[in-house]
Amino acid sequence: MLLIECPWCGFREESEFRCGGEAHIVRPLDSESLSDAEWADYLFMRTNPKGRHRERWVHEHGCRRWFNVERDTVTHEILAVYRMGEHPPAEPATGGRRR
Amino acid sequence: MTERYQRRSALAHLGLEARASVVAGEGGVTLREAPMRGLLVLRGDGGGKAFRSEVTAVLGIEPVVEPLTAARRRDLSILWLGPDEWLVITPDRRRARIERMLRDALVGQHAAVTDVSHGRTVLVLSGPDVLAVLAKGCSLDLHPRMFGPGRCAQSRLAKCQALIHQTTDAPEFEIHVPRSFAQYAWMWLEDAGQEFDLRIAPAE
Amino acid sequence: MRYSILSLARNALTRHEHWPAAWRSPEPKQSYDVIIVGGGGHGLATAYYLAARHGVRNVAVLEKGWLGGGNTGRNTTIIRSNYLWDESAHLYEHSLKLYEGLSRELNFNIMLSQRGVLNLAHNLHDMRELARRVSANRLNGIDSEVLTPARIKAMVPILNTSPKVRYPVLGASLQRRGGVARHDAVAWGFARGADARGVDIIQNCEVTGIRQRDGVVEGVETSRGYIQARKVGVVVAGHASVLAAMAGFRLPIDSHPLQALVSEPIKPIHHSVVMSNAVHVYVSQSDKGELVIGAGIDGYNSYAQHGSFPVIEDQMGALVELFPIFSRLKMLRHWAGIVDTCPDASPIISKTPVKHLYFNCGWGTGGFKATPGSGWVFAHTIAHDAPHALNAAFTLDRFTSGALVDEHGAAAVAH
Amino acid sequence: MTRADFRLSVGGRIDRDRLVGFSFDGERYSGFAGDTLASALLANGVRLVGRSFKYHRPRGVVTDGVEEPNALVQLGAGAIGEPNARATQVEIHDGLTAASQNRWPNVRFDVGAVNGHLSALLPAGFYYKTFMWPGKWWMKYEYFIRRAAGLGRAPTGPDPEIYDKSWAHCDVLVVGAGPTGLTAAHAAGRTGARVLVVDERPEPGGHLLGTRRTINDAPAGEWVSAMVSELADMDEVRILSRATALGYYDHNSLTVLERRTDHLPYGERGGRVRQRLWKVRAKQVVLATGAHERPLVFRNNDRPGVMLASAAQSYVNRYAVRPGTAAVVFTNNDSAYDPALDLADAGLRVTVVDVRTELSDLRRAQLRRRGIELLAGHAIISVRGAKAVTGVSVASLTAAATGYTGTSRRIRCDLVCMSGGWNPAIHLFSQSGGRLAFDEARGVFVPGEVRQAQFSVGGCNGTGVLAFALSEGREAGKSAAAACGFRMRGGTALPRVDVVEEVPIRLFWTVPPRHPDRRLDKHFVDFQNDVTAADIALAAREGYRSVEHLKRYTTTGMGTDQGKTSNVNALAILSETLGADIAATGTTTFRPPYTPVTFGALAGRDVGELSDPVRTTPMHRWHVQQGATFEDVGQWKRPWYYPRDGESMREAVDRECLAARNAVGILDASTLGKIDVQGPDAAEFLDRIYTNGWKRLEVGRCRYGLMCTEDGMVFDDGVTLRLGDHHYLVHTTSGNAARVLGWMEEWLQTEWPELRVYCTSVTEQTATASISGPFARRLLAALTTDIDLDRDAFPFMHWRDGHVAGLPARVARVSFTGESSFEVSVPAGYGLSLWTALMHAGQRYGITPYGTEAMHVLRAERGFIIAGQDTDGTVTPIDLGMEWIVSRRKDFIGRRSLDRADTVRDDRKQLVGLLTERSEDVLPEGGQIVERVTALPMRMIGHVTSSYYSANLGHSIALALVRGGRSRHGEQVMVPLERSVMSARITEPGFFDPEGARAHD
Ligand SMILES: Cc1cc2nc3c(=O)[nH]c(=O)nc-3n(C[C@H](O)[C@H](O)[C@H](O)COP(=O)(O)OP(=O)(O)OC[C@H]3O[C@@H](n4cnc5c(N)ncnc54)[C@H](O)[C@@H]3O)c2cc1C
Ligand SMILES: NC(=O)c1ccc[n+]([C@@H]2O[C@H](COP(=O)([O-])OP(=O)(O)OC[C@H]3O[C@@H](n4cnc5c(N)ncnc54)[C@H](O)[C@@H]3O)[C@@H](O)[C@H]2O)c1
Ligand SMILES: Cc1cc2nc3c(=O)[nH]c(=O)nc-3n(C[C@H](O)[C@H](O)[C@H](O)COP(=O)(O)O)c2cc1C
Ligand SMILES: [Zn+2]
Repeated sequence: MLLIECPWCGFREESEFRCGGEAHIVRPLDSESLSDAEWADYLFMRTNPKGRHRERWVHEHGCRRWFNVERDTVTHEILAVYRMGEHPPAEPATGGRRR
Repeated sequence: MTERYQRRSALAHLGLEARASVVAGEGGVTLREAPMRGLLVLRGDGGGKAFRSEVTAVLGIEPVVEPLTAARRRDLSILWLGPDEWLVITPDRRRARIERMLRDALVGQHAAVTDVSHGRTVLVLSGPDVLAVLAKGCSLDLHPRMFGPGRCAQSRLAKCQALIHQTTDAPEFEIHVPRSFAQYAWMWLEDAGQEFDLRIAPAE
Repeated sequence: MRYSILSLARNALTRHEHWPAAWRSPEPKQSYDVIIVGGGGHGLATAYYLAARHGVRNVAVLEKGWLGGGNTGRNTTIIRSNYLWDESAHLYEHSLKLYEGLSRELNFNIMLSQRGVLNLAHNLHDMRELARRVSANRLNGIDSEVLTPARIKAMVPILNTSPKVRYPVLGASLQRRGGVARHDAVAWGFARGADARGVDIIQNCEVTGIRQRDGVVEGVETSRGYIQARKVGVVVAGHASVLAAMAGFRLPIDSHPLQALVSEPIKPIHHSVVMSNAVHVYVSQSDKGELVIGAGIDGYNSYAQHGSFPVIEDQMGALVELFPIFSRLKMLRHWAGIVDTCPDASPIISKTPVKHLYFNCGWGTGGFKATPGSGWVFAHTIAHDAPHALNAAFTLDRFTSGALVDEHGAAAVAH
Repeated sequence: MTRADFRLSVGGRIDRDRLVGFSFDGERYSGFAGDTLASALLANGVRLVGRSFKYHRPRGVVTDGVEEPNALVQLGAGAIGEPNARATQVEIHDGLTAASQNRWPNVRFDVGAVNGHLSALLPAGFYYKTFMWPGKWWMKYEYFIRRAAGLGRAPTGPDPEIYDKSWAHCDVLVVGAGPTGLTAAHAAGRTGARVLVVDERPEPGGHLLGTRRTINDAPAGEWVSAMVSELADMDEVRILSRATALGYYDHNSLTVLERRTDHLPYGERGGRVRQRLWKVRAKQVVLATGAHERPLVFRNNDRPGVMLASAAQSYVNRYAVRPGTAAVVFTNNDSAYDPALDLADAGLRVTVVDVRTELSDLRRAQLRRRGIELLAGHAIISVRGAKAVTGVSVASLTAAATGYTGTSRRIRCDLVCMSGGWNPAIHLFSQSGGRLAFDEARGVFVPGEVRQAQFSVGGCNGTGVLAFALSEGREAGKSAAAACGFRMRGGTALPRVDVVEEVPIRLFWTVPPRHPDRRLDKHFVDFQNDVTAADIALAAREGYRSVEHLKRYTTTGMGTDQGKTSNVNALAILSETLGADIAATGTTTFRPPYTPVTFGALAGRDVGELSDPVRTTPMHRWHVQQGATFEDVGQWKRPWYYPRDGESMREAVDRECLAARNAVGILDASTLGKIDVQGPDAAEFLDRIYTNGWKRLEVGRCRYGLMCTEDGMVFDDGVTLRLGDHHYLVHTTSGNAARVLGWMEEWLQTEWPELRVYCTSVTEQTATASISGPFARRLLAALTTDIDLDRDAFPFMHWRDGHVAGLPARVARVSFTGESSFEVSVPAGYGLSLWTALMHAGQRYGITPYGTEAMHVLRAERGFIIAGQDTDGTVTPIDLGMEWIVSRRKDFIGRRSLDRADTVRDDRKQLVGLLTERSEDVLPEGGQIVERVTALPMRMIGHVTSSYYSANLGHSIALALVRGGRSRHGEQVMVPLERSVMSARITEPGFFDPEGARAHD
């Protein structure tokens, strides 16, 4: 049972949240110009790392806000929590689109 | 014919009035429905000056910015639901007017007012054993050190979405649940309260 | 030494001092024709069929822990072939047929127990999907039937078939040839068979890198040094993405914990396998007497081999609703495996962007039943550098073309 | 038979004033309140309590706690039967009935014991090697194997008792209320921190209460009572007894099972919660779970009368029971000496057999004073007796302890106490992710690297000396509280306890056989699963060398005790066999629960009426009163059809369908999902979510929309009303309401935060009645004055606000039936009033309520799809023939996927209609479609998605997905059934009023 810190509501039980999978996957704007393979890459391919992982969660039964979590997929330790649009703490701003 | 026009509470069919006992027991917990509230979901930019001042002008209360808190003035309350979302509680008879005033006041802003009065109901649970009852189905830490009067939080009560609002030190909690879950929530609370000799009080 | 009642009796006379090891513990050689990464059931079956069917014997299976210790060693052992889509049905049915002869083929009793698998339906939607699947199974030549609640009750008297419960049982599909097998024995039997045919099974040997030159695989780095290989087949279930990353590509896979649990052992009470998708629970009773119960998948990526408690709670509510007499029985142990979930709940058995590197993964919550079939087609794919007819639909290209084989829509629980 | 009385006349923590009657294997016995079943049976001289799993060997009580492997009993009978209860944990109460297990016909004479004689044929894993012939016979063999296995029996009826759960939050959770845990709790509690203490036993005090130790120069029990009462006085401290911490999960969450009524007579339990599962979230955890004593592995060490030294001591001190009359204490460490003294003081004749040769003078003197014979450097070669211990053979060990010198000697006794050292109870620590370290000298696994906010102290930290354990406890309590921000000024003095100098343990994993050629067959390691030292050696020889392989091949440690007494011995013997060191061999994985937990407690109140919410609409009561049959749609109950007296489903549905086309039908449509979408960018947002366009929809109008997932597959559909320039009301299917709202929020918040849009669920705010049919307009006209219902003033796909039956209402002219329809929505509190008003006014038009089945038929007559029935997540809008709704001028979710190689194939499965050859033949939904009936396997080209008899058309109709279906109109296809084949013609999906004129009427 994870204890997850919602950026607004604070620490809450895992059962109030839902995980939305890998974070920072940006929907291509010009999908028409992508090859089928490039589109498949956006649609299906995932990093699925063993270790540090950035993912999106929503506080579904609380404030209904989406946010990002950096979590170790082996220890389940939560390394960081940051709001949508914010940069992951360990990484310098690059100016790109970040969700 | 008049009966046809009556607003029915979500729990009308349970015949709770007949089961209500007027005197609350010693200790234990008391449960009642507070069905006919005016409930408005207010959305807008909580940090925006214009938004804050217009809302304050209408309600006489600022939209609270501190998460998980509520503010109250006379018969109006405003509860924090999210960074851009509040619940305004009004008496039923004032709901329409306040809704209109808010809407008018917020014209031209990116804001929204939605009436949800009929979509939810409020269950009021009070008495010394309230925390023990709620703990059976709600993962929030409601200990006085962590919660307290004037605080509110959305969470789950057993398998039901719930907004939990502590109104008094007594302690008394108001639990907002979706209308179609009301019967489940009620049955669940009655069941959980059994060991604390739960009594039913007349509806508000 | 062949196993039989006679050899048991003979060895009893010598106090079982002379049983040979079921498999050797060889040191890795410098190079192999084929390296299979992953010593689970699928990897061992692949090695076995490479040696037994394709004459490829210079093979090593590299296993980072103990053989069979991955999902093979932690699944609820349900075997069935009543899948919806033709592509899946043919593959799983082939596997079930192999299972039916496996104890004798391997001379190792894998205790295949065809006690019938029931999939319950609790609402009209379930019933439609069930009828659809049964109809497809029958036309595919797979035994499958629809049971009424009365017939379900006759088969599983302890099941609560009252119409008064929250989600009453409206019907079920039954595959009589479905059942369970002893999961560890499947791994051990294949290991012993492969070893006997010359395959080196190397345990405690973790693959840490995949070497390639000009897009062709050359060998693998391991915790026990570099090993050359002409071809490499990767069958590591939940770790597929980790190995893919070593080879420089990504997969359409997420790794999640899937939980299971057992009760304390009791005298026989539940004779078939009952699965319910709608309320998420499936249960059988093992030969030792414990109820083997599957729980749900956890909602987030994890390599931790343990799941989260709320999943168990949800499952147990459903279990006690369905089987009220289980309430006073006790959960003895619960655990999890890391399953490799694919967007369409179907496996990937495929060539990859790297030449002579092959992946077999994506079995998610349901690959135990496919163990021999998966090994069979993967061995073929590796030996011929081309898929077998049975896995032609299960290549990686389907994610580009869109030709998914979507088994979720199709209601059959994925175990 | 006269019953032996083994009760001591004084002492113990039993209540001699409360005599308790119970029965075991049909015989009536008595004991005292405070007894466990085990202590009471021992007091009555009952030794033989069960049979082992595999060989059905006679077994007795081995321990005094939860680690008990042998004394498993069946409690109660019928619906309240409980298998596999540990007699060492069951508190006796009046009316308790218990029985031994795994024996037939009885525990003294058990036919299954023949397995013991066949044991030579049944080594570890024998079943993998045989029963393979003839091929199909396994299941016959299996039948007998199954019957022999298992232990107790399942109850025979539903459980009448109640279980529940509770969350608990605290600063510091202390697991274990032994001396260490109490000290920790006290230190933490004094700071004002919120402290929860749990202990599995009925009273705090831990193992101390089984000893005669003194604290502050008084019996330890007095100190315990003082601690407990001080803790009770602290406002924020709570102690739970009979509460076992079962599992240690992520982020300091633990589960605790509290057994609230099991110790009470059945009559006193009435209605009370039997067991409560606590879900604890602690900021800090102090594990003070103590240690389990380790058996020694010697020949016939499983005979009834062989028990742990600490257990024998506890029976004497805690329960005032003499566990025998003459005892041989067999040990490799000092901890068995206090038990030996206590036994002697209780009047037993005692001999101590110690494998060590160097012993402390103090211990020697203590023994001498009581006349206890000491055989140093000796071992028990074998235990004599079958159903009870009658004696032992001992011999002097060689220096290397691999064999014997001299001759053996027999000692008569009826009790053998063994101590092989102590295993710290590291189960929870290990579950928490902590790494174990192996302490070579003492041969124990102790907590190593810690993963969570937690301390391990006292026995479970490998600390055997009480004084040290207490100071560890105090430090941990203080530190844990401090980590939560609670500090205490000043210190507390630790109580005075005496420290006895100990001679180190001599690790000693198996007692060698008397003759080198004899194997270790009957040297039991795992008592419950009958795993011997020989089995372990065999497994290792056969290649099962990993400790995990060993476990699975031999089943060691897999019983109900999970190897609490056996695991370390097993892996040590494995290591010895392999010549590896124990640390490298490692342990098997510790998993929850620490001790087994009922499924009932895990389910809690989520059963019966409360198993899942039943969602109903404001009109539900009316439907019930009218005798509607209901259908589950997600959590909703929806009327399926309304049978009138004697009507079959078909008759009722036909009647409802005819009424909706010929008069007026009324449907409760309140369950449809409704989402209020507001904001300047609402239209742009909907454009991205739906396949069709929204910007040009005028205020006052409605439009049907389709949404896809990003891979281009249809996901949901519904009608959206434009309420204002920046305001839309979206309808979703009933089952998908929450999912669609979640979907919208996800895209808004994660991908398009620049869009100024707010979404709010209003599903439950309104109740909706949909009236449909030629008289619908007239009916509505009778109830409204302020809505102009004229066709031109209020055309199809428009909505109006006004009043209906005097209620504030919104009326939309949308139609799922293809008839002239009006959907009337009012605030939910008025839903029933609206409905009854419509029914009342509709009487003269023949108003007929119809349920979901008729609704499905009516829409199928028009060829309208139901998302989730005619689609299954593999169907694109194009497959449905709905390209008209797919905008090519904008991007939307799923857009790009429609251009992939597979989605543009023209032989995809496409939606078609099917008309059966014979009008009465109704195709089965789900039926597979073939071109030709052939031998199996047949080539299938699609399946029937919806199928009904249409009373309006006088013909059965169906919708289907068929490969290349749209170019097959007119073709004949077959649907093979179990015993027959139906044939049908492919048509357009739409059978009635194809132009849709009636809806516009
Ligand atoms: C709880 C649970 C219940 C299930 N129930 C069922 C069921 O009832 N029926 C059913 O059909 N299926 C079921 N499954 C699924 C089934 O268990 C799996 O699909 C199947 O066992 C996969 O076999 P495998 O050989 O591919 O994987 P595994 O057995 O997991 O083998 C993969 C091996 O690869 C090794 N490995 C990983 N990384 C490396 C590396 N870098 N180097 C070397 N080795 C590596 C791992 O240690 C592991 O041993 C269940 C799964 C779980 C977890
Ligand atoms: N040689 C040794 O290692 C050894 C052996 C026995 C006793 N001791 C003595 O015991 C002292 C240690 O006392 P202690 O307090 O650490 O241990 P303890 O055994 O006295 O107390 C532990 C308590 O924890 C309870 N417990 C264990 N697991 C639990 C769980 N999962 N949930 C709930 N309760 C659980 C036990 O029932 C017991 O009451 C030592 O200092 C020593 O004097 C030492
Ligand atoms: C079909 C099946 C039956 C099992 N039966 C038992 C059992 O009777 N006793 C037991 O302790 N564990 C049993 N287990 C669980 C294993 O002990 C173990 O938890 C599981 O294989 C996962 O491994 P791990 O816990 O070592 O990670 C069983 C597992 C499976 C897959
Ligand atoms: Zn939140």
